[in-house]
Amino acid sequence: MNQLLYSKLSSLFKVEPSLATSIGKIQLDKPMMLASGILGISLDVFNRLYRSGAGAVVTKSLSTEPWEGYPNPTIFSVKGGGWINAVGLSNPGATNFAKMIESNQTVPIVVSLVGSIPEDFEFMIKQFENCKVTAYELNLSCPHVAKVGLEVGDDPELVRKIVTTSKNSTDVPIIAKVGLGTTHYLNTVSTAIDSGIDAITAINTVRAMAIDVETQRPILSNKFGGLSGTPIKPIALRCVYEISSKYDIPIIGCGGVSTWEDAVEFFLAGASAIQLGSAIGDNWIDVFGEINNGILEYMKRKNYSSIKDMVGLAKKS
Amino acid sequence: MNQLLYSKLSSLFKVEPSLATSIGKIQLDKPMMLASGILGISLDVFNRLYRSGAGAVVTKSLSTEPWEGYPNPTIFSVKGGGWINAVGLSNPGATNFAKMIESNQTVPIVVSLVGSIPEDFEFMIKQFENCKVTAYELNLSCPHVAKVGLEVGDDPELVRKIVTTSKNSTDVPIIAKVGLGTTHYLNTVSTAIDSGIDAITAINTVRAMAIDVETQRPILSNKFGGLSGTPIKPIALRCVYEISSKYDIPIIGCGGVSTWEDAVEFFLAGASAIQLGSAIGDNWIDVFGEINNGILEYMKRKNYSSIKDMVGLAKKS
Amino acid sequence: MQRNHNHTTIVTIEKVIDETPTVRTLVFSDDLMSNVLPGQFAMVWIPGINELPMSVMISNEPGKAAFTVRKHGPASTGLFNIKEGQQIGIRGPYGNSFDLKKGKLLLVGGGTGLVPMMRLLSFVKPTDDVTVLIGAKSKDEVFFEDFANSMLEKNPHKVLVSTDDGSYGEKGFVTDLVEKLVNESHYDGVYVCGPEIMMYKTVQSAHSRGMFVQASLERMMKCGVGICGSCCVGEDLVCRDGTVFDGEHLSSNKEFGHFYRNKAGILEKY
Amino acid sequence: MQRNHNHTTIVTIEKVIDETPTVRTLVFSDDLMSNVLPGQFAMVWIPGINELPMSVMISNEPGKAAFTVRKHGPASTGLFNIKEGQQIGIRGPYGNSFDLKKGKLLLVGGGTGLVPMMRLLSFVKPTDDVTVLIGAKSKDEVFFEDFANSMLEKNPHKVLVSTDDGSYGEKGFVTDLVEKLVNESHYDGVYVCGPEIMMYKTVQSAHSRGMFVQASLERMMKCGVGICGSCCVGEDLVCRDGTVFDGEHLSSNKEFGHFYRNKAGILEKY
Ligand SMILES: Cc1cc2nc3c(=O)[nH]c(=O)nc-3n(C[C@H](O)[C@H](O)[C@H](O)COP(=O)(O)OP(=O)(O)OC[C@H]3O[C@@H](n4cnc5c(N)ncnc54)[C@H](O)[C@@H]3O)c2cc1C
Ligand SMILES: Cc1cc2nc3c(=O)[nH]c(=O)nc-3n(C[C@H](O)[C@H](O)[C@H](O)COP(=O)(O)OP(=O)(O)OC[C@H]3O[C@@H](n4cnc5c(N)ncnc54)[C@H](O)[C@@H]3O)c2cc1C
Ligand SMILES: Cc1cc2nc3c(=O)[nH]c(=O)nc-3n(C[C@H](O)[C@H](O)[C@H](O)COP(=O)(O)O)c2cc1C
Ligand SMILES: Cc1cc2nc3c(=O)[nH]c(=O)nc-3n(C[C@H](O)[C@H](O)[C@H](O)COP(=O)(O)O)c2cc1C
Ligand code: FES
Ligand code: FES
Repeated sequence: MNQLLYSKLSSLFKVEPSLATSIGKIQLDKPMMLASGILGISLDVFNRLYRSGAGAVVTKSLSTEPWEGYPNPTIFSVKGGGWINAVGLSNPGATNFAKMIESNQTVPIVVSLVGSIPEDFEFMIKQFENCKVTAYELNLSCPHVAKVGLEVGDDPELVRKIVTTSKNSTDVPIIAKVGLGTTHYLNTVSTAIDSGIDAITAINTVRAMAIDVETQRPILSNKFGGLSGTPIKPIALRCVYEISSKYDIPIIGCGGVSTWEDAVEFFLAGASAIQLGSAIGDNWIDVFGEINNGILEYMKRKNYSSIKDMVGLAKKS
Repeated sequence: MNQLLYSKLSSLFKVEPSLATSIGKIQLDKPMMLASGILGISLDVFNRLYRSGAGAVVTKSLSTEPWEGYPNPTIFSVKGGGWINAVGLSNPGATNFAKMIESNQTVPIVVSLVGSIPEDFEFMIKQFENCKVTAYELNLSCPHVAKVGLEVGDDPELVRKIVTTSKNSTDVPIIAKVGLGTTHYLNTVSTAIDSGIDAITAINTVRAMAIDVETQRPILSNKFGGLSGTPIKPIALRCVYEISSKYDIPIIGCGGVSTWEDAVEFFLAGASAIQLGSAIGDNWIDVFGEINNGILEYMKRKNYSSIKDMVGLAKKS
Repeated sequence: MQRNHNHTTIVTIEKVIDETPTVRTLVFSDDLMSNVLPGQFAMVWIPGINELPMSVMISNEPGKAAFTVRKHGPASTGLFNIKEGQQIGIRGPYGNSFDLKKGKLLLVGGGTGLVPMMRLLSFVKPTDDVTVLIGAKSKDEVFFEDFANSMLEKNPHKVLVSTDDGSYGEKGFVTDLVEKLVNESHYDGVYVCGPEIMMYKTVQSAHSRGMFVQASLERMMKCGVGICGSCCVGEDLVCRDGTVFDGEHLSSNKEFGHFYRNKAGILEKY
Repeated sequence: MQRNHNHTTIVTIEKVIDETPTVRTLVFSDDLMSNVLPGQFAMVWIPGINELPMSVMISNEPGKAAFTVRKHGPASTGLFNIKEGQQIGIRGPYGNSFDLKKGKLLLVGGGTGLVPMMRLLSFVKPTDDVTVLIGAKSKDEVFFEDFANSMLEKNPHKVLVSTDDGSYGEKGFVTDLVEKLVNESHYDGVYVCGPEIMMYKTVQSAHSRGMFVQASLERMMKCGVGICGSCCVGEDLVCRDGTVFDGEHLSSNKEFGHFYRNKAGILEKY
């Protein structure tokens, strides 16, 4: 339909835009999701985030066994904005966690998983048999923990096996989360797609560090950590655009989103939904509601009735 | 010598710290250098920067032929700080440029070169036979121009040939500038070292993009560009630390330096000198003098007599 | 430029005060920290060792602040062992603060839980009638008794100590003393910080009698800014929603007084 | 939050005014741009086409600003063709501004170089005696004559036009007129913006007679903020040190009036 005619019609019928979105088979009422590792260890908190406007929450990345993570300092606030974290994937383990969320019927929960071998993922998915899980997200991209995350994502054969095994273990949609590692992340994306992945989350934190000039030491106990927040937004946006230009796969954009403009940029680049984490450190949980409102206003102004009306538009120019 | 005794002695003798530094065979009076591509097309400007406190200036990356670069917009100011540029390596070409700097006797000039094949570099180095060149810097890491930069840096065989050919073409020290590409930058570093490189500059800009939500287009004419400035500092610092932890090679740190604290962080991580570019956009050319002063104050406070006293200190902890 | 409270600032310890054989107060200069509100805390980096949440202790001298630390595990022992002239990193202040009522006030502190109570004392009006309860295991673990008395010089006040073993002050748990006091008379505000069980009982005693009561909670903290999730109690994040919560709110929280999360985030019983 | 002038802001063109067949003025609302100083410029993004430096033109209406563009190559033609209701991106203002003297003033503008002169006129005192020279190739390229007259209503003033072909006003190059005027009488300030050769001659005429003269230079611009280097003239960066330079300074610059740099940065003769 002609754009002008459409906008006239829609102003006549006053189409109220809807924030609902779909990431392949995954249907969400709202497009903003809580990113993995952020506030994600208790069902009560998930419920609170959902009430605040998150369309789904991603859990901390869970492992087969509980992990304590690294000693403090695990988080550093960067002068130029953003955070460097080396929490070290501390988590209660898949089995404990599954019990914690068994009672959930309300909140769309995406379970993030981290492991070294295909069997890890098979085992963990099994733990959630009795839980309502919206999707699994395979963390192939943590930049600061040995043997898992990027060390897995950078190995194409392992990615193939992990995705295949995970897909065979459940009918629930499976997302692969990629990031900047030591090989090209687009290869990981391509391998994951070939192995049947349902969607891609891009990106994870970017490996980084901070040194204190007075005491002359790296600040994080692990020395290296992952950079998140505003500094990585332009990098994440480029990844989403690159993936959506090259592959036909639903994408969840992640990295430095803190305003509705940021969110819209990711939609325009090709993302169907968005995860955020660091922005909560600045604007607290209200950030979900604020961004939802901003997106709604934008959609009204541009006469869009649904999120998908704007997904990928920047690729047309 | 015992640290306490030393500090007592030095306060007795009032050792005035020196900003001089050496990057392997390259000797500089001051450790702050102008990064490639920044203001770097005229000898008059080089002289001005030198007077303002730059220990050396790196030229724009030169190619065998003049390049116009990309159409505007070529630079975008990121909301969260920093810039995305896709200047597209516009430059007058090595031959024209060599003529421009022939008369120079004062300013330590590092000539940055970009090309696709070893012969390009051989040809260009020849053009500078009659010039006083402090070093050559091979740009193996521009993230937004096809066939050169990262597309070269990501190909180990090509890196080997380019470094070997360049080394055979001159006795002037040769630096390789690396960045985050589609392969592991540490492999490029390792190949360059094996091929006889004299020093490493880390890092170049990081591939990124920006989309305007009103007009729904990528802003840069080239769509993709390179992120520089404060957002990439924690990433650059980690690269310097990783290189200096793994290899015994002089390093020039580059990426997001805008204060003396940033500079000192890079020294502590293992850099012997530092390049900056984006900070000029915020603090103008005075930034060199301001950082030099800050470093001097710090050295006095910590009782260091020379830059090398602090290079790599953060690795001890 | 104003300091962003999230950025780590390095300060030098200027004075170390031994409070008990296992508790020390470390004094440093920092304008921001000298002006925090009672209940607020800092994340304290002990270089090369760890980073810990610490309530910010007041100092008599303007522009100065302090931490009062009990030597416990490796991290707090690292802080405990910091000598004068050594440097630590601080960020914050974080968290909300106590809502100080007027009139008859009851402040209950156990161990280093006394720290926010001391700062709270610096805000009371001369007309307030203040009772401070100090709970300790035994005589040599009692500290801040004199400090509390000196801060309340101009007030109608009482500073009472109870020790579990009776080696000093009243014998028994401080919560028994609380129960007795709130039974005898009405308090316009009850404030407590200390071991969770002590806070739980105090809140129960006061809240069940309709008194306004607030507790400053402690949980495992990593970020201090509300992103890591390690400090959650039910749906509350202690670092951001707290540390101070009303008795009213706490009585509907199923984890308070019963569960905490360990470093892996697993719920464990107190 | 105050707008960071480096961040691209999208504005909608509200009015398009045809000044000549090849020159148009595009009016838009923007507080920041409505208040720029004479000599300052903006980087103007024509989405999908290019980004160009443009002097900021004044508007009669408060809160509004404008660009006056001559259709030339593809980029300026893209801007020229923008219709009412369409959007462009702007960043800035960038650059320094004219140092306006009091007394007898001479303003010399050629083509769109008149834009900073029009804004300069909005700052003259009613007591200033102002002469404006407008240079053009021929009659139908003359614009802003009425605008200049209307802005100077309250001043002792003259607005003189010269055309190369004599089809309007005096015949000849505007620089001949400048030479004549500065020869006849002393000006307290001479201001010029237009083709470089016109600026060069004007600066020579005035500076050689010891008059205070300033020119607003044009060079290829990419960043506008002093990092890309494309706008250098000798050791000066036009976007940051300029666009306005004193005659004194310019007479020692070896490139001014003789060389400019093309898109590859190669020096070319004018
Ligand atoms: C808001 C707040 C204020 C505090 N104020 C003070 C104070 O003023 N003085 C004082 O001595 N202590 C204070 N603490 C407690 C302190 O942070 C440590 O928990 C305690 O010192 C024991 O640490 P440790 O690592 O030495 O002991 P460990 O033996 O390593 O650990 C013992 C237990 O301490 C707790 N713990 C360890 N690390 C942390 C951490 N990062 N965050 C929270 N709890 C942790 C855990 O429950 C752990 O199981 C406060 C805690 C919080 C949350
Ligand atoms: C500070 C400043 C203020 C200006 N103000 C105005 C104004 O108010 N109105 C107006 O019409 N023009 C103005 N210009 C000139 C304008 O920016 C363009 O140069 C001109 O419009 C021709 O552009 P084009 O790309 O269409 O021409 P093209 O045919 O593409 O180029 C012709 C020539 O224009 C110059 N040019 C092209 N792009 C740029 C650029 N990005 N920066 C500088 N020069 C360039 C080059 O010398 C080029 O060789 C100003 C220039 C500067 C530097
Ligand atoms: C404290 C913290 C913990 C994180 N933990 C995880 C994790 O367990 N698994 C994971 O896939 N990503 C983890 N991340 C990365 C985030 O999910 C997200 O990809 C990244 O922070 C970028 O988004 P942001 O800029 O909105 O924070 C963590 C990030 C932070 C800041
Ligand atoms: C406008 C601009 C142009 C650049 N051109 C080049 C170039 O030609 N060659 C090169 O090696 N790096 C180039 N760079 C990268 C810088 O040299 C530097 O590596 C990068 O900007 C990071 O440093 P900074 O954060 O201090 O700017 C350019 C950067 C900018 C901003
Ligand atoms: S300490 Fe991280 S959320 Fe509270
Ligand atoms: S336009 Fe880039 S330095 Fe002036």
